[in-house]
Amino acid sequence: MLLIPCPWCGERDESEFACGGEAHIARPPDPDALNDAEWADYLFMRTNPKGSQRERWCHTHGCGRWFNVERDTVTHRILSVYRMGEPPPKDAP
Amino acid sequence: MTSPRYSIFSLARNALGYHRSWSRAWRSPEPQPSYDVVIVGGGGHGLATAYYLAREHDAGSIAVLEKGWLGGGNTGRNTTIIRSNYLWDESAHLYEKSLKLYEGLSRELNFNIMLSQRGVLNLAHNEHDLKELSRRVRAIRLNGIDSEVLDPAGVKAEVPIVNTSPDVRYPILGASIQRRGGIARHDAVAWGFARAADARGVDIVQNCEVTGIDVSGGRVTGLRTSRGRIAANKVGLVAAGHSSVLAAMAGLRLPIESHTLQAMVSEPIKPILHGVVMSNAVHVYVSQSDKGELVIGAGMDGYNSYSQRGSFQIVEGQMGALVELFPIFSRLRMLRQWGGIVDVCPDASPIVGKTPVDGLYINCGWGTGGFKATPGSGWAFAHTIAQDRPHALNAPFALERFASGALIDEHGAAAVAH
Amino acid sequence: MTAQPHRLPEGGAIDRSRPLGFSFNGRRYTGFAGDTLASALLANGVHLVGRSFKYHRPRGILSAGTEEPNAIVQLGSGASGLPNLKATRVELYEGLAARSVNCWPGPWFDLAAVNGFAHRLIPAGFYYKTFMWPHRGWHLYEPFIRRMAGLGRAPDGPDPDRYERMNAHCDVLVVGAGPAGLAAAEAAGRSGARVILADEDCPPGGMLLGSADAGGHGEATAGLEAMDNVRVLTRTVVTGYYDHNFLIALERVTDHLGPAAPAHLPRQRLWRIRAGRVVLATGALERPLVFANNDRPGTMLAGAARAYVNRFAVLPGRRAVVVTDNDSAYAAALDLHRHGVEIAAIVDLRPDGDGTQCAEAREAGLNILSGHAVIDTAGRRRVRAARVARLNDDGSLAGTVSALPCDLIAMSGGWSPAVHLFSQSGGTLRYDAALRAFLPDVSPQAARCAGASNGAFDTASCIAEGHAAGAGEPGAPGPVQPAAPVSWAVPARSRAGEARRFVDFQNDVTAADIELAAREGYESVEHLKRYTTLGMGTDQGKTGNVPGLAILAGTLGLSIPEVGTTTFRPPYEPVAFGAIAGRDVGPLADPVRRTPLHAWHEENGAVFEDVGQWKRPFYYPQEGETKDEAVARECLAVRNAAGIMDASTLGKILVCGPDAREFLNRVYTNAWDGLAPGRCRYGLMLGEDGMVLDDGVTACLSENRFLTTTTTGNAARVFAWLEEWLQTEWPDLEVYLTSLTEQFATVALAGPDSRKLLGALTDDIDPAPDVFPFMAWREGRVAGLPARVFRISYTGEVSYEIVVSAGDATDLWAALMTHEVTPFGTEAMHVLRAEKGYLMIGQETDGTVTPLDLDMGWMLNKKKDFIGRRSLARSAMRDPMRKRLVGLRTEDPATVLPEGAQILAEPPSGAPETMIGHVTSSYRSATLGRSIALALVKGGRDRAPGTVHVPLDDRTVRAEICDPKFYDPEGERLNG
Amino acid sequence: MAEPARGVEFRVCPPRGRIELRGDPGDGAFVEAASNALGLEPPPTPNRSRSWADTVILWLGPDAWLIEVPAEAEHAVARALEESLSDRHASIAVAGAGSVTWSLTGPRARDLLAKGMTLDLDPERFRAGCCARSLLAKVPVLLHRPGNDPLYELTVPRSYAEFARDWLEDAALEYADTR
Ligand SMILES: Cc1cc2nc3c(=O)[nH]c(=O)nc-3n(C[C@H](O)[C@H](O)[C@H](O)COP(=O)(O)OP(=O)(O)OC[C@H]3O[C@@H](n4cnc5c(N)ncnc54)[C@H](O)[C@@H]3O)c2cc1C
Ligand SMILES: NC(=O)c1ccc[n+]([C@@H]2O[C@H](COP(=O)([O-])OP(=O)(O)OC[C@H]3O[C@@H](n4cnc5c(N)ncnc54)[C@H](O)[C@@H]3O)[C@@H](O)[C@H]2O)c1
Ligand SMILES: Cc1cc2nc3c(=O)[nH]c(=O)nc-3n(C[C@H](O)[C@H](O)[C@H](O)COP(=O)(O)O)c2cc1C
Ligand SMILES: [Zn+2]
Repeated sequence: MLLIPCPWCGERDESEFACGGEAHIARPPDPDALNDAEWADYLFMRTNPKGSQRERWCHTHGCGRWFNVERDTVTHRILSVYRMGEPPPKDAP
Repeated sequence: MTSPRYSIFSLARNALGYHRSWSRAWRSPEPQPSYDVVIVGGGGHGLATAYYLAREHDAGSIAVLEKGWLGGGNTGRNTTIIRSNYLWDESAHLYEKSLKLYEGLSRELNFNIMLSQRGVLNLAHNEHDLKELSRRVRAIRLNGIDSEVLDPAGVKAEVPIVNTSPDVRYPILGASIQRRGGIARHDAVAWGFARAADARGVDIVQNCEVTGIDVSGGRVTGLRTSRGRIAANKVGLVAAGHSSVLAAMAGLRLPIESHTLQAMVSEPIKPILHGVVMSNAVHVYVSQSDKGELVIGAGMDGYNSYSQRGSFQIVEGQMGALVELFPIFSRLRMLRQWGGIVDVCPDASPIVGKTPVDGLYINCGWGTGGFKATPGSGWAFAHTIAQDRPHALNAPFALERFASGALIDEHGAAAVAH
Repeated sequence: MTAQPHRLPEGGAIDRSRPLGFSFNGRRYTGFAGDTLASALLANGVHLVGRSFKYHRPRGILSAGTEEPNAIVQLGSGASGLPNLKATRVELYEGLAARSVNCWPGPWFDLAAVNGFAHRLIPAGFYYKTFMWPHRGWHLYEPFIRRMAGLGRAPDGPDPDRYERMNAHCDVLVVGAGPAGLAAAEAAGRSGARVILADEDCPPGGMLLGSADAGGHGEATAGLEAMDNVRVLTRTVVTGYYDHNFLIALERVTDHLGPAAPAHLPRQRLWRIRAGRVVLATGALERPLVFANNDRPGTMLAGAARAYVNRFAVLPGRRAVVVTDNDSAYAAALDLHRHGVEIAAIVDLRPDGDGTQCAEAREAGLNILSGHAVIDTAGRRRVRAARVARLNDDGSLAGTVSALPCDLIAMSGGWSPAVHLFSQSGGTLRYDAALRAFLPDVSPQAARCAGASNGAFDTASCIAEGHAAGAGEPGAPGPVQPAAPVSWAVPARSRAGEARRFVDFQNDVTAADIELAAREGYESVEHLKRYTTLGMGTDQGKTGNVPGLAILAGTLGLSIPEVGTTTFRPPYEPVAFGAIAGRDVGPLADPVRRTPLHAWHEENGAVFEDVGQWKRPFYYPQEGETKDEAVARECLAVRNAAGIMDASTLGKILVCGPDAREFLNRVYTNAWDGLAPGRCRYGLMLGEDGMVLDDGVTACLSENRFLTTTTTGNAARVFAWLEEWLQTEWPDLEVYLTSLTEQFATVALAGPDSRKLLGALTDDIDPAPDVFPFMAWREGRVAGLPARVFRISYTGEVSYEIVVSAGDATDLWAALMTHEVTPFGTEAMHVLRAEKGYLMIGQETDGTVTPLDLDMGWMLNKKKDFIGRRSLARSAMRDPMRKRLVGLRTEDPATVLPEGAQILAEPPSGAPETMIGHVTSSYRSATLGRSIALALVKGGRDRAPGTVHVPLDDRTVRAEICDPKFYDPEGERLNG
Repeated sequence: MAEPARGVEFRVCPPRGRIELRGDPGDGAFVEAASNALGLEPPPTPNRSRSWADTVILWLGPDAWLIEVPAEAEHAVARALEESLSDRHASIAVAGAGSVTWSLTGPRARDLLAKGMTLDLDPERFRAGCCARSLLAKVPVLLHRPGNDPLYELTVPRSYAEFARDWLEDAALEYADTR
C-alpha cells in the first residue's frame, strides 16, 4: 500500500490516487504527420522499465491534481515527485 | 535420455526400493555454446513451445533458458482457471485449441496435471452484465464451444453455497457456465512439459538469465546470459512480465505494461465449493483446490510493477466481494497471499508472432489469463518459429495490429483477472 | 485437583479462582482462566489432539504458540464454527467446545489411518505419477482425493459476528512485547514519539512469561501504560508488512470471551497501521529435531515444555527425555526437573555440551548423554520411550541403542529468529553459520529487528537491542555463540524409520520426501516446497522450513545459504476473510447513490436498476402489471401524452473560461464555434484510440461558460478524463471544470403534451416553438422554482429537461405530478430512444465502436483536430467490412430478438458459424406494435435491403436489415 | 459533570450555502477581487480553512476553494463574486444543494472516522483549521476541523448521504455508550 507524497497535500494513502501510467508522452502536435506505426507508438507503446520510471498520478480523492512521480517499479520506492510541467529532478538519489 | 514412464505400477515397484531409484524428471545440463532455437523463459508457455517444437517440427537443437527456477513466474502463481469462452472468434479459436490440448495433456505428457473440468461460472449482477453475458454465450456456442446461461435458481443449483438472495447490494441475476472449464495443477503443467521436452532432447537451463540479445544486420544471432553467450538462429521470447525488458534488449518497444496481479489461498478445508465462480462486477473469483484451500483472485494493482508484491486494498476489495457472494466463507482465514507480474496489452489480448527482427519471435501479453492458453500458445508459437510464419490461429495476434488498429478487445473477458 | 491431574498445585500465570468448563471431542474437562486450549488439555492429560493431513498419524501438541503445526482444532459448530485453529493459540473460556479435524470418527481411532499403511506407496508427488488411467480419468479419482484432503469444515451459515477495521498512524510501531519489544516501546515512548506496541499474546512479556525468572515485564508494561503517546495492543498479531511501512494487525477483541462477548463489540478488529519506522521484536521460534517417529504425541519443543510448566503450571509429562543440539534446552530440563518431572536424560547431540549449562544440570543430578541422539521413539498414541544411540563424529550412528522409557520428549533443534515480517518488508536475510539461523540483513523500508528476532538469544542483549532500536540508536551486535557441529536429520536404524522422520508435521513431509525431490531434480528450494508441500500448511513451516532446506542442502551437497529460503509472504498468522472485509458487507458492501427523488420512486413502487452505484427507477409497475406491460404503458404515455423521468444521475460539468470553446473543440468530435448562448448541441467524445467514449448535450450558458452532460455510468470517468487533458496536456488552456452532478436534479418531461404542460408551470419561459426551439435552453421559474430548461430530446418527442437545485427536486416533481403525466423509468427510455435509432453508450458501444461504425461520420468535424481523430485513419478502421449500426426487423413482428443474439449471413450450417454481427438493443415497441432491434453488422447498411439469420436456442429467426430510425424518421414530432 | 457522554455525538448541520470557486492564487488581481467579495482571502495553504464571521473558505485544491456561507446568502455571495471577478479567469458555481454536512463530537469521534478514513487525524496534525478531501468508506468526503467543538465537520455529496449515514451509524454502534 503506497504512501504517495502529493506535491500539495503531502503524504496520503494510495487509495486516494489514480495512476496514469508513463509520464512525458506528449501528444504529437500534428498527428497527421505520423504514419500508423508512429501513431501506434504514441498510443500504445510503453517503455515499461524495470527500475526507475517517471509516471503520472492524480490525487483524485484529494486536491484533484495530476503530478509526476519517479518511482522504482521493483522496490516501489518513490524517488521524487514534481508538478506537471516541471522538469524531472536530475539524479534523484 | 528417456525417463521411466509414470504409472501406478512404476510407483509400486519403486515403493519396494524406498523410492531410491527414481530418476530425474529433467536433466540439468550445462548450456551449449549454440542452439538452433533458444526459448527465453521457462514458464508454461516457453516449455510448451519447446515441447511442441521438438515433437512436431524439425527444429534442430533447442534450449529453454530460465533466469530462476522453471515455472517460477506466473505459471507458478496463477489461480489455474481454464476455459475457452471468449467473445471474439480469434480468441475463441485459440483458447479452444488450448482447452482441447489440455484435455489430453496428462496422457500426452505422462504426467498427471490434474485437469478438473468442474465448470466455470461467470456471474451477472446487473442488466448490463446480463446483456453482455447473453452476447458472449451465443457467440461462444456458435463457435462450437460449450456454454450455457443460468438463472439465479440455476446458479444456486450449481453452487448451493452462493448467496442468490435478491436483497444484497449486488444480487446475482444470472450466470454463464462453461462445463468443460475448470482448473488444473499449475506446477504440474510446467513440470510435465519440462519432463516431456527434456525427454525429447530439449536442454532446460535454469538459473540462466538472458541479459542481452545480439542482433546483426536485422537478424538475431545469439544471446548474452548470466552463464555466457549462447548463439542461436532463432529466439523465442516467452517471458511474460519481463517481455518489455527483453524486447528492449533487441531495440523493440511493446504495447505492454507490467502490473502486479495478486492471489491468495485460504487454509485448507473439507470440500465445500465444487465449480469455479467468477464475478466481474464485484471483482473476485474463487475455486477450491484438491488440497482443500480456496484459491482466490481479483483485479490488478493500478501501477506498473516488477515486484510480485501488491497493495492490501486490492485484497480488501476482493474479500468484501467474496464474503458478499459466499457469506459462509467469512470465518475462513487467508493463509497466504502473493503476487505475479502480468504483462497487459491495451486490448487485453496476447501478442504471438514475429518481430521486426529476423529470427526473433515473441509470445507475451497474456496478462491475467494465459495459464489456460499454455498448450495452445506453445503449439501455435512452435509452428510460428519453425515455419517462420504464424499459424492461422495466432496470425490475428500479431504485433502489427497495434498499428493497423485491428485490436481484439477482450476487456470484457478479462475485466477481472483470471 | 483430580479434575486436572497434570496441573501443578501452585504457580503459573493462571487464575485458579476462575475454573472454566470446556469440551474436547465431546468430553468435558476443566481448566483455568489464563489457559490456552492446549495447556488445559495437557493439564487434563490429553496429548492426542488430532491426526496428520496425509497419513493420519496420531499427533499431539508440539509448541506453545503460533508455530503449532499439529494441534489443529475446530471450534464451535454451525454458523459460528471456526476451522483450523491452533489449540496453542485458543484462549480458554467457559463453554468452549473443540473437536479434532480431519479424522473420523475421532483422533483415537481414525479410519483414514489406513493411509499410514500405504505410506510407502504415496510419497511426495505420487499423484503426478498416477491416476492417469483411463484416458481423462482424473475425474474418477479426484472426489476421493478431495474428500481426504482439507482440515476443518467451513461454517454452514452466514457469519453472526461483526468485524471492524481501524486506520492508525504512528511514528514507531513495535511488534512483539517480549523483553526486546518492551524495551523498544519504552525507549521510543520516552522520546515522545507516537508508539504502538502490539503483541499477539496476552499479557505482554514474550518468552519471559514461559521462563522461570518471570516478572519484570509487568513493571515495564505498567510504565508503558502510563504514557499517553504509547498504545499497547495485546492479542494483536501484526500479520502483514506491505510497502511504504503499511502493516496490518489483527486484534482478537472478543474471541477469548466466547459466548460472554458483549454484543456491541466486534469479534476482531483489523488494524491498518502506517508507521514511521518499525521495530520488529518478534522473538525466535524453536525448531524440532528430525529423527524417526519424532511426531508421536508427547514429543514437543523444549521451550514449549518449559512454558507449560512455568506459565501454565502444567506438567506435560512425568518422565522426560530432553534432546537438544544447543544450550537452550538445558534451561527447560532444569525447569521441568524443578517442577517434579523426572528427567530420564538430557540427550545432547553435540560431543560435549556447553560448560555452564552442563554443570548446572549435572549439579541438579541430571543424566547427560553427550554425543548421543534420540533416533526413534516407541508408542502409538503417546510416546512410551525414546530410543537413544551414540553418534559418531560424522553424525552416523554408533554403538547400541537403548530405550529410555518416558512420556515426554522435549526437543530443541535450535532457534529460528522470527524474521517473517522483516522479510515481508522486502528485507534480505543472511545466514549465520554460528547461530545456524537466517538473520535479518537489510530492509528497503524503515524496519529493524531487535532481540531474538535479530539473533540475540540472551535477555540482557535483547533488552539492550530493544532499547537502541526503540530510541533509534545504532545497535551493537549481540554476542555470537560458537559454531556447533550439527546434524539436521538424525539417521534412523531402518529405511522404514528413515521414511518416518518428519520435517513438516502438518503436511507429513519427511526427510525421505526431501531426498526424493532432490533425486528427481526438484532441486530449487521452491520446487522442493511445491513438490513435497513442505511449509505449505497452516503453520507455513514456522518450525520445519529451516530443517527442511538444510536437509535439501545436505542432499545436494550445497551450503544452506546457497539453497536459501522460500519467500515469506503475508499473513504471518492467518486472518479471517470477514476481518479483512470489515463492514464492507451486506448493505454496506458498496456505496449506494440515490437521487433527490429516490424516496418518491420508492414510495411509488419503482423497480430499481443498478447503474454503477446509482439506483435508478427501471419502471413503475402498477397493481398486477408485468414488466412488459408497465414499460409499454409508460412508452405509450410518452408518445401520446406526457411522461416524466428522473434524469438526475446524468453527469453535469461546468466548463468555464476563455478557452472553454477551444477545449470543447478538442475533446468532442464536432465543432463548438458557432454555439451561441441559449443554445445546446449534441456532442460525441472519443478515446484517443478513436473509439466512442461518451456522448451528451452541452449548453452554452454564456460566451465563456458551458454546461456539459455525460451519461450516468461515465460521469466520473469523463470528468477525470477532461481534467487529465487539461492539466497534463493543455495547461495553457484557461479552463476550469466543476462537477455539478450533485448540485442539480434533472427531470425530463417528454411527450406531445409536454409543451402545454411546461407552459402551465412557468410564467417566465415562453415554450412557443418559435421562441424556444429545439436545442435551445431557457432560464426561469418552473413551478415557482428557479430552473434551467433544456429543449432536447432522447425520445423523439417534444421534450424538456428541467434542471433545478437538488433541494427543489421533490417540489418540482410534485408539481408535475399534479398534471396528467406518467412517470417512466429507464427501460421505457431505452425503448423510446431505440425506436428513434439513437445510440446508447454501453449498449451500442463497447469500446470497439467508432463513430463511423455508428454512421455518425457527420459528427466528425473535418476542420480541426480532436482526440481520437488520427486513430480513425488507421487501415483497419477503414475496412468496409467493419461492423456498423443497422436496424433489424424480424420477419415475425411478434418475435423480440434477445439482446446479444448473434447474426449470420446464411442459415446456420453447424458450428463454427461465421458470425457477422450481434443485436445490441431489442424491444417490443408498443408504439409500432412490433419488435424492433438495433444491431452491429459487418458491412452495415450496405447489406440493406437484405435478410440475416439470427439463431436462437430452439430456432433461427429471419430479419431484415433496415434504417435504425424506426419511428418518425423525419423527426417531425420533435417539433410537434 | 454532565451525563456520561455517548462515544460520538452526531448531528446534521442546518443547510448551508456553498460556492465552489476556482481561480489562480498566483494572480494577485484574482485574489484581491475574491477577497473583496468575500471579506476574506482564499487560503493559499493546502488543506487549510480560513473563516471570518459567517464565511468559511476551505482549500480544495491549488486553484479551488469551497466557500461556506449561510444558506440565505448563497446566491448573493455568488453574485458578488461574479461581479467582482467578471474580468478575471475564474469559475464560480453555487453548490449548496449538492452536499450535506454533519458535525461529529465526542471522545470517540476521531476513532469513528478512523474506521473509514486513512487520513492521519492526530489532533496535533489535523488541527483546528485543517480540512481535507479524502474517502470515508469509499465515499468522497470533505473533512474539516473548524475548531475544538464541534470536533469535525464531514461534508458528503448528496447522493451518498444516506449510505454514509448508515455507515457511520453502524460504525458507531461500538461506541454507543462509553460508560
Ligand atoms: C495471480 C495470478 C492469477 C492468474 N490466474 C490465471 C487464471 O486463473 N487462469 C489463467 O488462464 N491465467 C491466469 N493468470 C495468468 C497466467 O498465469 C499467465 O498468463 C501465464 O502463466 C503466463 O505463462 P508464461 O509461461 O508466459 O509466463 P511465466 O510463467 O511468467 O514464465 C516466464 C518466465 O520467463 C522468465 N524470464 C523472465 N525474464 C527472463 C530473462 N531475462 N531470462 C531468462 N528467463 C526470464 C521468468 O523467470 C519466468 O519463469 C494469472 C496470473 C497471476 C499472476
Ligand atoms: N537460545 C536461547 O536460549 C534463546 C532463544 C530464543 C529466545 N530466548 C529468550 O527469549 C527472549 C527473547 O526476547 P524477545 O523480546 O526478542 O522475544 P520474545 O520471544 O520474548 O517476544 C516476542 C514477542 O513477540 C510476539 N510476537 C511475535 N510475532 C508477532 C507478531 N507478528 N505480531 C505480534 N506479536 C508478535 C510474541 O507473542 C512474543 O510475545 C529472551 O529472554 C531470550 O533470552 C532464548
Ligand atoms: C493454485 C495455488 C494453490 C496454492 N496453495 C497453497 C497452499 O496450500 N499453501 C501455501 O502455503 N501456499 C499455496 N500457494 C501459494 C504458494 O505458496 C506461493 O505463494 C505462490 O506459488 C507464489 O510464490 P511465492 O510466494 O514463492 O512468490 C498456492 C498457489 C497456487 C497458485
Ligand atoms: Zn493533493
